[in-house]
Amino acid sequence: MKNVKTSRQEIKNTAGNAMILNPRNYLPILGLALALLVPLIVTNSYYLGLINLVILFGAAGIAWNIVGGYARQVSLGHSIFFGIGAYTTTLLQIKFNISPWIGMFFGGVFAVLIGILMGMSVFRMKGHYFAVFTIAYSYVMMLLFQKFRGLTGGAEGLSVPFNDGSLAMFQFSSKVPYYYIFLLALVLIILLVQRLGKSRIGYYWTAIGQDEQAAMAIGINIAMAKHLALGISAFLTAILGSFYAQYVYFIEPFSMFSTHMSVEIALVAIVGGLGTVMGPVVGAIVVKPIAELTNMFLGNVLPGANYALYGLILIVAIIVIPNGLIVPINRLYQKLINRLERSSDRN
Amino acid sequence: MLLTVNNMHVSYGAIKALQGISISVKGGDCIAIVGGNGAGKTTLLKIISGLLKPSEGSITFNNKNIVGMEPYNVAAEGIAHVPEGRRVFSALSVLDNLIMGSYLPSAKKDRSQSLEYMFSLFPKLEERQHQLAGTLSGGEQQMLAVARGLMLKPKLLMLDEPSSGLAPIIVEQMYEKLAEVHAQSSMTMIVVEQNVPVALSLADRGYVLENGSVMLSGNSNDLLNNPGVKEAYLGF
Amino acid sequence: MSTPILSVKGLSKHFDGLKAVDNLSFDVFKGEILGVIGPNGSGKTTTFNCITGYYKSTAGEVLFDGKSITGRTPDFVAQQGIGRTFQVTRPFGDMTVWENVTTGAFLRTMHLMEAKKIAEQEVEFVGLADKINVVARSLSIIDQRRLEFARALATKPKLLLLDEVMAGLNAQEVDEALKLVHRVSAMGITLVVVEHVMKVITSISNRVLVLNFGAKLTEGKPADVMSTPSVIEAYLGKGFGDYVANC
Amino acid sequence: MNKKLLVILSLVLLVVMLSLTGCGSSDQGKSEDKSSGEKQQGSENKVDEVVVGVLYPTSGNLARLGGAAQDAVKLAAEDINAAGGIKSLGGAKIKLEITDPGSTPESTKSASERLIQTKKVSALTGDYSSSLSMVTSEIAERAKIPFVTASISDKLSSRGFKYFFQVSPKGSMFGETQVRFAKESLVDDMGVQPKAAIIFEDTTYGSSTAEGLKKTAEELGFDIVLNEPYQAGFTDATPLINKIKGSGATILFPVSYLTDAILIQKTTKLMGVDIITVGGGAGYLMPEFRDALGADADGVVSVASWNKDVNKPGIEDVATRYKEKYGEFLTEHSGEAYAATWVIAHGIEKAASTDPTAIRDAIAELIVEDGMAGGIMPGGNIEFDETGWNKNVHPVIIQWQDGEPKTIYPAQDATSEFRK
Amino acid sequence: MAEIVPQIIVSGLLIGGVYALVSVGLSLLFGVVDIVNFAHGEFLMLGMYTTYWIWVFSGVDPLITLIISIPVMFLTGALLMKYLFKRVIDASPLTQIFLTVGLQILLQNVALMAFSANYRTIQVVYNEIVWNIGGVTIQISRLIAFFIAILLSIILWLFLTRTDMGKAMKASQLDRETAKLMGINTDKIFMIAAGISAAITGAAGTAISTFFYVFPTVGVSFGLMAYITVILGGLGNLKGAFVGGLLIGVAEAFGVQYVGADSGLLLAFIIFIVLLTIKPQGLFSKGVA
Repeated sequence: MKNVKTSRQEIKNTAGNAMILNPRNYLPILGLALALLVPLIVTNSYYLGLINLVILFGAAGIAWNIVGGYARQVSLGHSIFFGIGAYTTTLLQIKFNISPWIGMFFGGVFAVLIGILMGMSVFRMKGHYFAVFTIAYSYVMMLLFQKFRGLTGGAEGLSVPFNDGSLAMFQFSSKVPYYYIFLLALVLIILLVQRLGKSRIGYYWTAIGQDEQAAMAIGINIAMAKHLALGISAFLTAILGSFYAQYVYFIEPFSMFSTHMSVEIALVAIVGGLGTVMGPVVGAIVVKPIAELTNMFLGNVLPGANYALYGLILIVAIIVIPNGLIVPINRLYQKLINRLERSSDRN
Repeated sequence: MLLTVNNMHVSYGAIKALQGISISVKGGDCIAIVGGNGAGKTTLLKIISGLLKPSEGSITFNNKNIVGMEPYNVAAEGIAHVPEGRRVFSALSVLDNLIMGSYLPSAKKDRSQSLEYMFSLFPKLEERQHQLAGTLSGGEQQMLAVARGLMLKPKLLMLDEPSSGLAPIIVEQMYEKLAEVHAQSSMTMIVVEQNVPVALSLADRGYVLENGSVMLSGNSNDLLNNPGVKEAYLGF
Repeated sequence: MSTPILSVKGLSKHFDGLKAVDNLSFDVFKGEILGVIGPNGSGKTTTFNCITGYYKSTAGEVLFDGKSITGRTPDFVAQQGIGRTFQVTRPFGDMTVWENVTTGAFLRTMHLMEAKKIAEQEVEFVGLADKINVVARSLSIIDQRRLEFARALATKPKLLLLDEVMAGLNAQEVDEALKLVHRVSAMGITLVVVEHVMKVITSISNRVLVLNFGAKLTEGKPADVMSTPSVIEAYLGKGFGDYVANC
Repeated sequence: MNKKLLVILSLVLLVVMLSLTGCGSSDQGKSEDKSSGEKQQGSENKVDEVVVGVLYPTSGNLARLGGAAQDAVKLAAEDINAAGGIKSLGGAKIKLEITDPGSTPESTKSASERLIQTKKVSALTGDYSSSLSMVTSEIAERAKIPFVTASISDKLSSRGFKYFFQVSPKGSMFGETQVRFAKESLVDDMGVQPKAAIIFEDTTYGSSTAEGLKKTAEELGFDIVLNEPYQAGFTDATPLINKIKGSGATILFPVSYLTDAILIQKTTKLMGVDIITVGGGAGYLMPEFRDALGADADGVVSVASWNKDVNKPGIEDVATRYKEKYGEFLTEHSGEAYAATWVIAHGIEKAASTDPTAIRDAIAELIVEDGMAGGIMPGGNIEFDETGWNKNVHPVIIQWQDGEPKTIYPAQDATSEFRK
Repeated sequence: MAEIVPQIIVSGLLIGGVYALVSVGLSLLFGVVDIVNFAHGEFLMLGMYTTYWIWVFSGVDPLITLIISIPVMFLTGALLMKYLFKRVIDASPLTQIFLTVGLQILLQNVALMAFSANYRTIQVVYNEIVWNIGGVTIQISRLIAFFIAILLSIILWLFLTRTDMGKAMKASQLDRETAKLMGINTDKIFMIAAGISAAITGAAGTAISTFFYVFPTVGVSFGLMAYITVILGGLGNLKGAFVGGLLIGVAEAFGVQYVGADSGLLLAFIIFIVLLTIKPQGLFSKGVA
């Protein structure tokens, strides 16, 4: 889908049509402008909080997508990177009073190191093997973080020090600053992934995801490309993990390194659309609120009804839209662009 | 007619694999279907046996329309399809492979007789009946695949490239056996081959496929002497 | 035709006791077109896979441009300048023709625009220009072959291994394909062509290598090879030999 | 997409963001003031109902006790309303807004915020799991909503929060009580220095209890031969019991949830390990513990934060009605949940307002004396120190006697004798 | 400390037997149908509830409830195959994983809705009996569970190797298309395979119900063990799954004793990672392509 679009777009661009008047250019900017206004419209901080999580998981989904969507390595262990980011940042903050803004880069680097370690063993596996192996890794991580309580705080978890309204320490009592920070992160990640997608490595990832044998034949170093994918994905996921810790205030190994967390990250990418830049965003917009809505309306009816419905929706979604929501949305978007283009051509 | 395929069309996505093929096979006939790679030979067999669904066309077998039937139901109707590349169940023993050939109730009741016949036809298989099929040589595997197909006691036996990957001497043996089966039981057969001369030497009639259509058809000798066939497939 | 660009020395590949390639040695000379024929299962594709690093050979050595590439990974081999196509086409299905070939072109350039330009030329060269933005999955088999050809050419190989690229083409298409092969050869790329169709081999090869049971049966000029009795026997079968004799 | 343009735009975004964050907190402060001002105006000493948010997990791993605690809160609300509601607000009724916080910090955060932001709650109670309470308390503190919990972790009250109240004993006290009881009632009779084994589940509850255990045991001269966390929810206790057996311990302090508690108890017996066990709460006093062990449950001793027969007026009435209504006896977490709900009710009564801050101030000053409804926590009156902890509370020791958990220690709370 | 080694091995083997049976069930479904069912642990849970409720209402020995629970679970598995798994047979692993994760969430919470979160136990006399052989204590109920696991595994093995249908299952696993050409109704075979997978896993649940508890999320830890085990043994390799199950049980017991009480699983998992890093296709995979 994406690919057809880009090449067609390229043709247009070479034809000297890269103007702000081109709907391809002004529509995303319009969207971004609208996004900037969201906190003015959504004043209830619960709903804004929900939107913040949507953005955060949308971004995490994009990061996951580098490995899972482009290179097609089904990782169910991304909670490892998320957790490493969250823990590194929080521990640096608690023990050395290092600002999360700095700490998160340490988290990113640790995550990359863990990713390289994992990559050494997992990249020889495919499909189910790879998935289960990453699950095993996340359990090992969870158990290690529980075991070495002196360092990690163990199962009791860590509380992010409460620091009212400090930009330097990444703490705000309002949801609005979080919103803009998360949105900025999302935009930067979108730009990065889009750029990667149009670079050599992006082409290589997609190629590997399609056919490794053929990819090797044109000189692609599979292991290197996959490591790079996992490394970048791990780094970004860890950064988002440290945001997550700052945002949720409290982290503990059981939920941070859980398969549930990995599944949630991967799920937004799958529901949205694999190997697409905007798919995970669409996925997060759908998945996160569904979990909230089922809880809101059924959480008090009968214990379990909320999650049962959630599971059911998941099953139906996977069967009905196996290629992700982005496909029909993209189609509509294309239609919109074509219509706008036609009207501007007439002028 | 035992089998009539009429105006068969099939596409994989945008690719048209078959474009209006019609063939007919009388009971007791042996016909050869020849042509290059991608001509549509294998597709045709797969359509007959139900592995593929055609976009258009009809197949009548034994006065019954079998288009759209599941392959296992087509097998129960009496069509055995020995697929390309042997496809023996590698991790099952030779004997179990043959037993799988007689899985259907109609074949199961005569299983011991059929087994006896197979072992007399292919003594090698009896010797190796407890060996895993995957450990057989290519030729033996092909024998097993044919024997397994015969275990179904079919009315129609379809063989897809039985000579593929085999040394000439083995191909010859294989075709001798096929000729023997054909002569003894006057079993109806369709042989798909790239090895044109061998196939036509066995068959009474032949069809030459190209790009999903029948280019030529006629009795085997006429085809062998056809200059077009000679040039395209025999290398002269 | 002086220096060998590729030397295969004593190459063997065994699968669970089956000798798919057995002590095979041959040279490919710079600029030539070497045809490789042999019955199904005679080890043609296995040889390809050993040279290009897809299989680890059991024994033997492969020299490319005087440098050993024995046991190296496929991507390394490709980087050295050996391109290949597959017997069963392997396009990157969800990518367009242009993107497929661009991916190949990235082996020689880092820049997207440059890679795209190279790709565009190669796509045009193989005659797929009108389908440049079509998703590879929906191409016909023949166009997928063209695509693979273009993708391999985009890596700027010195040596190109073509595995049955003519299979399934009709007479007219074969002619077109042959022209294409000649044009590639004229560009100075050395070619090894595995084919089933005898006519193709005889009409394009400078030399022919005949394999049987994983070993070299004979090699030489096409006409000489074609008249060797052992070749007729092995490749065409005795039955066919008889048939020819009877004619 | 035009890359350059987007880069420029995101830079603009960055500037906008920074300027907004600069004044973000003050903005927020203003809106907070406004909303609470409105609320106060609206209250005017006469309202129909006061909304209390209830967060007990009813799904996932914590569902069992969460559900039971939620029932107790419902019962408390009924009792409060039946007794005339909040009299200082003209008989306003307590309205519960119940939601399931799930079992992760994230879902708890969402649920807490949902209650605060969309239901306009005046106070919050719930969670029972300390991990989840860590989250809710953070949210409540930021939103300035009083949160009354029965979670036990020491960490909870150590953060200097203003809106946090903990009615239950602290985790570290459990271990202390376990060891003291063992010393006074068991060890002194043995005549030898006991070798103690401490095993605890690797959770917040387990490790905070174990800390107290270790400290007190060392103080009282126990020889600690084994002190290890174990993975909660095991399928087989044999390896663990093997280890205990190998350590040569004569007294065992296990801190375990239900399934592990049962397996430890059963396996110890089956393997014929001769060891005195003083259980560490939670799992040891659930109805299922008795159901699973049958007659073997009798005589088992455990620490508890609360028990249904603690020597407090009115406790029997509550316990009886709970059992009638929900079919099982009132367990420790549920009893505390009941008490916590009443603390909120008394706080609202005292504040005579639905304003969260006013209620918070009232609860901070509150004393729930014996005899007042809901004053059923062991120890003296319910009153909170400056950290928000109920300073008079302490754990008790229970023993299963004839299929019922009976309080046997300390003497002031006990209603039954320890059977050796 | 060496004198407790036999005890560790025996304890590990006994629980490992149950892991093995659960793993064999998972492996069967994967082997024949090529689906990794992340809701596999929930089969165990459903089997346990079936046994529990029959026991509550009839009072018969839990082992007798197998007569009912096996067919019930078989039907459950077969219907899931027909209406759910079949839709994703040819889909990517990703789709399969998320479908079955959805199923897992659904089943757990339906159980929660239907049966509440209470922990349920079954009382049987033999749960109280232990044997002490040379210092090694063996709990009879665990021994029985172990033997049920062995027995069912043997029956399954006999079924797969000695009956036409069992061989047809193997044939469908090896080559679905060719199996169809032999007249084998692979759709039916797949339903039966899913049925057996659910039934033996449910039976594992019954076997442990005499000494374990039923609650809605009981299947999670067993399910996790099964995925690890099955990968360890080589996906779809029943023998590997069985031996892998025993191995994980023993590794866990050793981990608790010698690494730390919280490190049984840790050791098992680390062993798993190390072994698979060395041999990515699983311990018992053959080199057959």
